[in-house]
Amino acid sequence: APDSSKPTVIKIAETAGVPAAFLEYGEEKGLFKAQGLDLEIDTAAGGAAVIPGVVSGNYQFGGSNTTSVLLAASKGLPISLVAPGTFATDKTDEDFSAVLVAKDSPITSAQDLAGKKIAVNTLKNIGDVTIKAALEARGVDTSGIQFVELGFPDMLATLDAGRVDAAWEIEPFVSLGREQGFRPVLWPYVESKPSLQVGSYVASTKYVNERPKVVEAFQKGVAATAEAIASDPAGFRTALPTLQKVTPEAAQKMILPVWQAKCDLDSLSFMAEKMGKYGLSDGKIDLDKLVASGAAE
Amino acid sequence: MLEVRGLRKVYGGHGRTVEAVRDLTFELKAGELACLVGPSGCGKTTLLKCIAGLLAPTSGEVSVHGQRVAGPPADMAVVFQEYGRSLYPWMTVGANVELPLKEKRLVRARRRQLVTDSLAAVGLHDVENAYPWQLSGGMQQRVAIARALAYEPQVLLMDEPFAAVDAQTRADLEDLVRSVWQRFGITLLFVTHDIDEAVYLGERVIVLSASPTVVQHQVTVDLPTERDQLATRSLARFAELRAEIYQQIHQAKAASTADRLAAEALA
Amino acid sequence: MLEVRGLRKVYGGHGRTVEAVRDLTFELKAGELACLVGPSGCGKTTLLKCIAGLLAPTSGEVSVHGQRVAGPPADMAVVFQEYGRSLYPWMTVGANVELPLKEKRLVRARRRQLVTDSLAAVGLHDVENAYPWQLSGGMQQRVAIARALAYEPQVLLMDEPFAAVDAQTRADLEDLVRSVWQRFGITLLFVTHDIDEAVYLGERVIVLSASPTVVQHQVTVDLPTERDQLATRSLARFAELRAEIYQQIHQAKAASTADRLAAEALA
Amino acid sequence: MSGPTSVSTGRASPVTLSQPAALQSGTAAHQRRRHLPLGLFGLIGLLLVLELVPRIGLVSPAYLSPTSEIVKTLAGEVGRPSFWIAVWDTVRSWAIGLIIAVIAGTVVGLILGSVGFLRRLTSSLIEFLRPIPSVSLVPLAVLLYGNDIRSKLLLIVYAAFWQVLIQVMYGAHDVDPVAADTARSFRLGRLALLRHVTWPTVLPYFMTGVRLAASVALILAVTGELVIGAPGLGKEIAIAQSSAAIPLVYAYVVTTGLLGVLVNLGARAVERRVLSWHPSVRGEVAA
Amino acid sequence: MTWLLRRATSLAFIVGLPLVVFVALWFGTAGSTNFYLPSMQVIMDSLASDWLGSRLGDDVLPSLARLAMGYLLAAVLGVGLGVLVGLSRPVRQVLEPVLEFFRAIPPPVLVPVLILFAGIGTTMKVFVIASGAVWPILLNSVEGVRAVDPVQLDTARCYRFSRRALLRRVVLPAASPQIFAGLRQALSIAIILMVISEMFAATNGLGFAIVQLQRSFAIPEMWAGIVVLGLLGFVLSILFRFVEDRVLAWHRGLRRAERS
Ligand SMILES: Nc1ncnc2c1ncn2[C@@H]1O[C@H](COP(=O)(O)OP(=O)(O)OP(=O)(O)O)[C@@H](O)[C@H]1O
Ligand SMILES: Nc1ncnc2c1ncn2[C@@H]1O[C@H](COP(=O)(O)OP(=O)(O)OP(=O)(O)O)[C@@H](O)[C@H]1O
Ligand SMILES: O=[N+]([O-])[O-]
Ligand SMILES: [Mg+2]
Ligand SMILES: [Mg+2]
Repeated sequence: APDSSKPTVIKIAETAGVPAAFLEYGEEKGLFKAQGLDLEIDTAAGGAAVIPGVVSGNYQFGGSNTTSVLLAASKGLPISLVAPGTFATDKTDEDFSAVLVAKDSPITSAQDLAGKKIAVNTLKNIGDVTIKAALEARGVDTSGIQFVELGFPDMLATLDAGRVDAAWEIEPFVSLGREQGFRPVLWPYVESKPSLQVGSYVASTKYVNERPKVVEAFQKGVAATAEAIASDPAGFRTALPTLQKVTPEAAQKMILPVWQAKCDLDSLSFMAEKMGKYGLSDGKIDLDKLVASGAAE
Repeated sequence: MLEVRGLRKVYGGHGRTVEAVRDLTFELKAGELACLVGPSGCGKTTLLKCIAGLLAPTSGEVSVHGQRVAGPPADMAVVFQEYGRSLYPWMTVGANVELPLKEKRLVRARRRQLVTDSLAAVGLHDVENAYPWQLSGGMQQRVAIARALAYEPQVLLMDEPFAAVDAQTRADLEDLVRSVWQRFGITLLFVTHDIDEAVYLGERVIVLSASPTVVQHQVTVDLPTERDQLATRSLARFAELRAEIYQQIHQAKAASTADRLAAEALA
Repeated sequence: MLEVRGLRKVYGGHGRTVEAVRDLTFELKAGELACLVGPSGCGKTTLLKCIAGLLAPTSGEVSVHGQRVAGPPADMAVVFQEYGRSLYPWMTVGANVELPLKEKRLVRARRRQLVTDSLAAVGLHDVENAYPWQLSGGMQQRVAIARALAYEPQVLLMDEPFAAVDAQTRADLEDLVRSVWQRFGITLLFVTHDIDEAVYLGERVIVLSASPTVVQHQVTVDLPTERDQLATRSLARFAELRAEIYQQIHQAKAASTADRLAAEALA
Repeated sequence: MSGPTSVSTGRASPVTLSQPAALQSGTAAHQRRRHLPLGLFGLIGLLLVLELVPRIGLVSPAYLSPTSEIVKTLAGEVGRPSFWIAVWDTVRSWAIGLIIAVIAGTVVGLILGSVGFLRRLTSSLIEFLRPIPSVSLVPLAVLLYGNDIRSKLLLIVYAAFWQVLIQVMYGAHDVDPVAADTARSFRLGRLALLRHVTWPTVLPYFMTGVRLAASVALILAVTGELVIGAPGLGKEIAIAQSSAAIPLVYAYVVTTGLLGVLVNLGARAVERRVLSWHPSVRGEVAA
Repeated sequence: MTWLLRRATSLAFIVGLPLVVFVALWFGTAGSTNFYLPSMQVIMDSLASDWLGSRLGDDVLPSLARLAMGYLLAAVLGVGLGVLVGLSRPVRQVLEPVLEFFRAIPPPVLVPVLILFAGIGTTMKVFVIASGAVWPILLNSVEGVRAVDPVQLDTARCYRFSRRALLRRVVLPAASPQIFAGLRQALSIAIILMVISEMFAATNGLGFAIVQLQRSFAIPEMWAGIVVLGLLGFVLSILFRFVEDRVLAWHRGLRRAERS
């Protein structure tokens, strides 16, 4: 059990920017310390290292997007989903992720995206899955859509040059793009499923079995932090520039994700189903086995 | 036709400054054949490179055809002392000889003929398709000579061109050089360290002093124009000329040794 | 002491197979000084490389000190025809001469002395700190000789070592070689294309035929051991020997030409 | 002797090429003084172009910051300790990785280059391993070492090693046979041959190899930081990218480039010293 | 007979060591439980089923096409610029820091800038490949040209070779052994850059597939892809040696003759 006098040091990797700021905020507010944990946060620039790092024991916990976690699980990687990360909002015109088109683009609505070339940061991952799901929900034919892989930072310039028809961006690029006249035509997360669980924290199965108390403490810390942000969003926005490389103006304007105490099993099974449908996994992902006890309601 | 005036050349760098040539002035008339002799290291190669426009003099000047030399003049061929390195190892012997002719824009048939003839003239009939590195030292040197001859230059500079060939071949080549010279009216400057050769070949012999180099002496070779290896070399006048030049070179070296000793005494 | 038996060497490759050496058999007694002459390209360098253990014969064998040569034998030094490339451009002249001595594990003082002495012996007093490429051709060649002398070998092979030096220096070096040979009882094989030099230097002259090469003739030089550039060369016996060898070489070349003509006629 | 420079050789065909050293004007010291400003001109020219391209609207300044903006941002960063910590993280792993790669590449290269049997034996395995990109070793690196410096080192050493190895092998193979024969005739031992003949011949190749390895190592250090998220300039670039701080991205990119220039200046200086005898250098040093 | 024997030994040399390593790995990894280091057998299975199947046309061929174009561009640029820089000291002094600057910028951060100018298609990837592969060619060309024997140059100048002939007949052949050292090194770098280029804005390709497999945790397939990369490099290097042996026949002959 976590010794209250001497906190357990936890190495954790999370995506740079707002997701990492979440952990740092909780750490700063002492919400993890209260659970006897001392977080050592590594902001993973690229996501490539997080899950392998967790499996090999370099990190005790790691934050990744839900699709990647499910993918890893479907391939038999010994990991467990221990806590939720970010969630989409439930507003269909305001989320931290959107498909943008150029100012003078002939595309005016989601329907026009049929047969177009869309940039996503990673192919066969959460971007194209949710875009397809959202478009299908609107009855758009997705068979002719061509996805191109492009880094988030490079998308606006490429869109500007007309080299892609649309780009799936996340914050801060969504706000930045809208300021420059780019228009959102689709909110893939919200439109595929309101309050979609986008991020997840994982640990290795071995760790979950051996250190259930630490996992539980971590879950409590995440829940407390989510609660703190929900009750004082302005406080989090003010803290953002001190935590990550976000300018104060952007911190005030940008659309933030939502955090919750527990995983949303509906989101997970929705995602697993779509992944099977679009051929990312060969069907069965055993969510019961994947989700650690205490992670969901 | 070829004038060297007040030529001085100082090499510097790498912690060693050498005044290779101090002050050279001499002149060759068109169609003249002069031999240049002098002790090893006195600056013969340096002088030749300056005349060929490959090396800029420290002071003084060289002119050919009345024009000041700034780069290699037209219609001049040079046979280098480092014959081995002047042949291109990536080409066959034939291609080595032919390449300058291509540059001269001669037609193919003429080129082929010149290549075959000049190789035959230096006693290499059957190596056209060999690579230079498949030949012995003496054979390589003869290829370099053949290349210069095939070029049909008006001015020919040769730097110890027979150093690596055997006596018999050497005699043959000496006669070849004289006959080519006579036939085409070439202006020829020939560096050698063999005094007999200088007398046998030249119309004039220029003797350089030891370094720092000046023209120590010039000897006009008043032997008959038609020369013969046995007859000419046994002439009394030949022996006299030979002795005179030997004497001069001996003095040149002695002087330089005396100089050095004097300098050391002072130091 | 040095025995060559039935040596044959065929070069192959690149569409040209050359039987450089057909069948060589001769022998040198310990402390003997023999000169090797032969037409250009007849295989003198090839033979020397086989003796030095640098080239494997196609057949036949070489033995030194009664031991069959498989690699370079101990206490043998070689002066290469390509003197320029045998000096290391990354070392000063002094370091070039000193390197083999280091390998011989001589103490520093002794090494320094040998370097200075041998360079002085070849007439190069002041170039120890220069790089080889800062020297004239003849100077480079003398550095290569100095290196071999400093090594104090028991067997010394020299491949046209005086090709690039002037007459006066050449005479001096010839006397130097003889005095070193006498003083240290070295076994010395000396390749030259200068017949006078061969007679003046050697106790014996081995004449090679033109390629494909065999020993055409051997001449014992029955001149007095103490030799002098002027006196010895003017002896009647000297002229006789000279003529005999000249004759032999002439024959060698003629034979090869006849051979070739015959071969061509057949073809 | 050949100090390549351009001199018109007069009359019919003006040939611009290697001239004997003596045709070059000026003394060694004078030339060295001239060397730096000329290079600076080149860099300044580049910076001017980069200033103008976004300014005249060839590319939107939102994507390609003008030089002045980059310089301003860089000036701001230089005052921060975090900048220097990032530089240090990168430089340290670069230097350690490079040293390991150079030593390993040289030793193995000399052995393989001079022993024909081993060279033939290993050549196919080398050709197989060499084109495998370090980046594809990321999962392995992370698995073994996480985002520790050792991960980066694995990538750096793997990539830089081949650069040195191949150059050294080619060099060891290029020893002048007359030079080698000379050494053999004086019975120089294997070690002496290596030290006095093979090594000087290899040296120019080695220097090229080190220069290639140095920049590949720098590239891999930064790429590793970008991909794995190990601390250093690469990570700063990634973070700046993901927060859309464009001038900052370029400021770090420029820092990386400048590091490369510094590395090369150093390599050139070493080269001028150790290769002063080589035809490629001696013309430049001699008056 | 001797010909057969020679062929057999050279084949033994080529496959010998790789075979030993392969067998060692096969048994060394048999029964591996590490997710990231699967057994050789599993990797080979996926090599046979996956990579030698549909991926050959879908991923390997497009990669090869881009590789060829990028390498060619690098060779032309590298030799051309290298000769220029090697021959002229002023050019070298002006350009060297600029070139070094670009050389030090990692391709992954150069890519966004390249995308600005060359888009996200094949052109961009070809440029990325060329931008990395050009350096060894350039550097070796510069050094090769600078080391041309002065006597060879003097000879050419004496015979007043035109600029063109000087380049074609003297400078390039003389520098060719070193240029080929650069070309050889560039070959494997081009393959590496091919992989890196396909990490951006790609929809197919060997590098794309490997990264994709890595990200979707298809580890045996990923390793099989890496093996394909190695095989590709191996085959290309044999092709390269074939060309090199012909172009540098004189150099081989020269060295062999002098060593014989
Ligand atoms: N590496 C080689 N490859 C092929 N042929 C060669 C090689 N080296 C020498 N030869 C040939 O072997 C013959 C003898 O050459 P070698 O160098 O031994 O002659 P040499 O007697 O030393 O001549 P020189 O007096 O001109 O130096 C020549 O015909 C030459 O073309
Ligand atoms: N590149 C160079 N750098 C420095 N010194 C040089 C250079 N080339 C020649 N020298 C020096 O200049 C002097 C003259 O050399 P040069 O080669 O002209 O002599 P040479 O008369 O041709 O001699 P040899 O008959 O031996 O060929 C020598 O002292 C030599 O050391
Ligand atoms: O190995 N590299 O990825 O350069
Ligand atoms: Mg000379
Ligand atoms: Mg020879």
